[in-house]
Amino acid sequence: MIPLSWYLILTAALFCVGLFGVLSRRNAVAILMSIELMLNAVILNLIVFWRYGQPADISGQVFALIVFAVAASEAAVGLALILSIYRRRSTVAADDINMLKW
Amino acid sequence: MEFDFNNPFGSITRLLTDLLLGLGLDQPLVAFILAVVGAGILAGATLTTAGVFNIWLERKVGARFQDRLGPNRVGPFGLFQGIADAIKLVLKEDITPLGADKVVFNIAPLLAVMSVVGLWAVVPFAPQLIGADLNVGVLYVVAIGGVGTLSVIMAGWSSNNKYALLGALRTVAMLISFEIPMVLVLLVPTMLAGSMGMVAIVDGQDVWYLLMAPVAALVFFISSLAEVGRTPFDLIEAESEIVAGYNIEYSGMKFGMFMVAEFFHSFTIGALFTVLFLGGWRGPGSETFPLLGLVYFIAKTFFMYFVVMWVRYTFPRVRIDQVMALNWKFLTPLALVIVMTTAVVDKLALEQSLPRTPVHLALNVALVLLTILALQAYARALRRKVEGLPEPEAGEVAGAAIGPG
Amino acid sequence: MLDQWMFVAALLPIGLVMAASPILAGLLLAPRKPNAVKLSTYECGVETVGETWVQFKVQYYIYALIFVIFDIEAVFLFPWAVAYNQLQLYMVLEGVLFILILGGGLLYAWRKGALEWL
Amino acid sequence: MTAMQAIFLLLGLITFLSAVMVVVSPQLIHAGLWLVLTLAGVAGLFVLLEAPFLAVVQVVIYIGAIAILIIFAIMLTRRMLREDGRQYNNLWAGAVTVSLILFAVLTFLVLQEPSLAAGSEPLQAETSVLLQDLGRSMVDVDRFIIPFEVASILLLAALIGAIYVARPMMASEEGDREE
Repeated sequence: MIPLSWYLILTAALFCVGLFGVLSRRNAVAILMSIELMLNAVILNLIVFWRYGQPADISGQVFALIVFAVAASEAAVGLALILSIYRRRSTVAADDINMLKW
Repeated sequence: MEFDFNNPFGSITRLLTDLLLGLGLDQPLVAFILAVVGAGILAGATLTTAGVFNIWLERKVGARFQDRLGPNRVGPFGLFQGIADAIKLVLKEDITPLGADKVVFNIAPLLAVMSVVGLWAVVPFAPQLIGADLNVGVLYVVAIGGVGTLSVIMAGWSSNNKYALLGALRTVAMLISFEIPMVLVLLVPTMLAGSMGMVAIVDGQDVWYLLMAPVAALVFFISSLAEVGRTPFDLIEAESEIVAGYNIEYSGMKFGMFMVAEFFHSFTIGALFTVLFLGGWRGPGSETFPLLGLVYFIAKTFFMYFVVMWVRYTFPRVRIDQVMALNWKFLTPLALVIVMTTAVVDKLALEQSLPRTPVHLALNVALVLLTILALQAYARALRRKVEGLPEPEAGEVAGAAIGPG
Repeated sequence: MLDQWMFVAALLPIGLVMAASPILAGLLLAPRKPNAVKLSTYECGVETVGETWVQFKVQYYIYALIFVIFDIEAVFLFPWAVAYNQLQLYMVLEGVLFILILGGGLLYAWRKGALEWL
Repeated sequence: MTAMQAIFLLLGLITFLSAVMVVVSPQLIHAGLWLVLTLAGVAGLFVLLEAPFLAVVQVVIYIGAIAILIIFAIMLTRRMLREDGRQYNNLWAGAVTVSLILFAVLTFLVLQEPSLAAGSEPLQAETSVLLQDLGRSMVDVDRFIIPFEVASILLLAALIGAIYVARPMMASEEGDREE
């Protein structure tokens, strides 16, 4: 069988790749994609612990479903904000968006 | 082991399993080999039917609708026309336009075909004859359909052509919009059968769900027509507006694959409708003779396919703003209402121990009447608004489709 | 459960291969004589002006947005529909409440004109 | 190595490599398509974990909806990206270090704990029974009814918020046409 640690290492790797993307990409849409990667790692982790921990208790899956809803809401609103900023400032580079600086 | 004629498909599987096990192979390996063989047969049979026979059938039926003869040169009744077309397409030069994103450009038609072939995995042909009895079958259908949407976007983007991209965006906007009422009404068979598995849904249909939920069936049919991009929703190929849609730069067999995917998809719609609303393989005597069930299934599927063609050759194309309005302002609210009322009424009927079918029929009749009343009121309001205002410009909507680009 | 999915895992690649094989056959059999005109972008014979990336309308995004929200709603309702036979009336009504709340969202989008194809 | 392990390694490799491609692709559309492949790989892992419902939900919501939304957004903001060659900000070296350190620490911790080397027990119930349980638990007053209804309010808020943000853009487009 597949050891639990394999899954955990994979999700850790996915999460770290996403983290790198969030910290280093300039494009706001790319940052959002990296956040989706991180969220996916989290969901995968939830399901892994559900399966290896307490497969009889369904709460792990409910939790994962709620995270799906959160991820989708975040993507919808986040992308709308990015589009709106793009229309105003003609840029999607996160480090150029500094209206809240002071 | 003797052959059980009451359960031929189960018996064949068992015979093959025993044969392979006898060769000294492991149990999982045997299961894998059988899965591959079954999948190969399924994909081969359905793709050949779609690519060769259905295209001929559709052209023939279309010709009759338009009082023509249709293909009649190659083979008896022109039956081999599809083969001739395939050979022609294979021999055509395959052009990849300059500036195209080659990898994405080549993957897109493959994904288009795959997304339709994948749908057949969960279609039950007869008792015991189903590729994979997934207990999430209904959602699986929706999920695989999403891959088709992706292939459209990939094709349109990678072609490096304004019209392709415009067509793709339009198509995708339409596909995803119509997915909503489709997914919502799929809740109705799920609710009535208490399962998302296709086999369970067929088993649950002692009374066809078409009779228990005719409005849901109609909504499903309309939205799946739009998913295929068939007339009256063929804005994908609206020649007069956007040249030929997202596959404009494709030629040769790659274009052929998009075409096969489209024809195959409309046939698949027939099969899905049969399974979800027409009782699948069920019919008199099909319980005892599974082969009869297969015949029923194929007959019903081809009947639904005929209805798809009938609609195609009867209705004119609808404008894109009308399509979107139909979806968001009519089908989606209607689907929401259907789901809510079906859930409540069915529960009430069960608690009062009323007969299920008449209650559902009454509910549907009431829904239809209310819908007609609502549409009347809407039309009146619209007319009042239009009469109060000056005439709208005729070119406004056609120009609006392209936008300020 | 997993042997059911094995069939899906077999069918999807086979679908890909079946689509790829005629295209590959075409590569072998079809003529290949590209020239600049053939490879240029097809726009009914009119010269291509500007880049492909014209600005698209926000309306496309808004449809996708509403689609995402309602897609999730439907997906949330599927387990509810599967368990339907075991539910009591008040549980069914909770599902209806869920739909009604999001129906309010559709109404908002309608009133704000977000559903119009401009 | 069993067949299951081989399948896991294959899926994991696909998922990981395409995730890396998401963050390194210079062209955003390619990043989006790689993201789709990553999500598909995760869906495959869900199947392997015997959570088929979540696998199809992953495909329906992530690939069918969120990825399409992201690709639309990329197309709508395309004009800037092509001229802009620089994809990374000045922090990228630090980001690499932080990510690698985090990964090393997590892996170290996971490998330290011997109980994590265990395999999974077989599921007690059929997945279809679990699915019914999932549906029941989401509308049961003693269990997850509050998260369920709150999720619908969250979605409603997201819908209203996003339309509120996006509407001025539509209005300005209408203005453009009249000019």
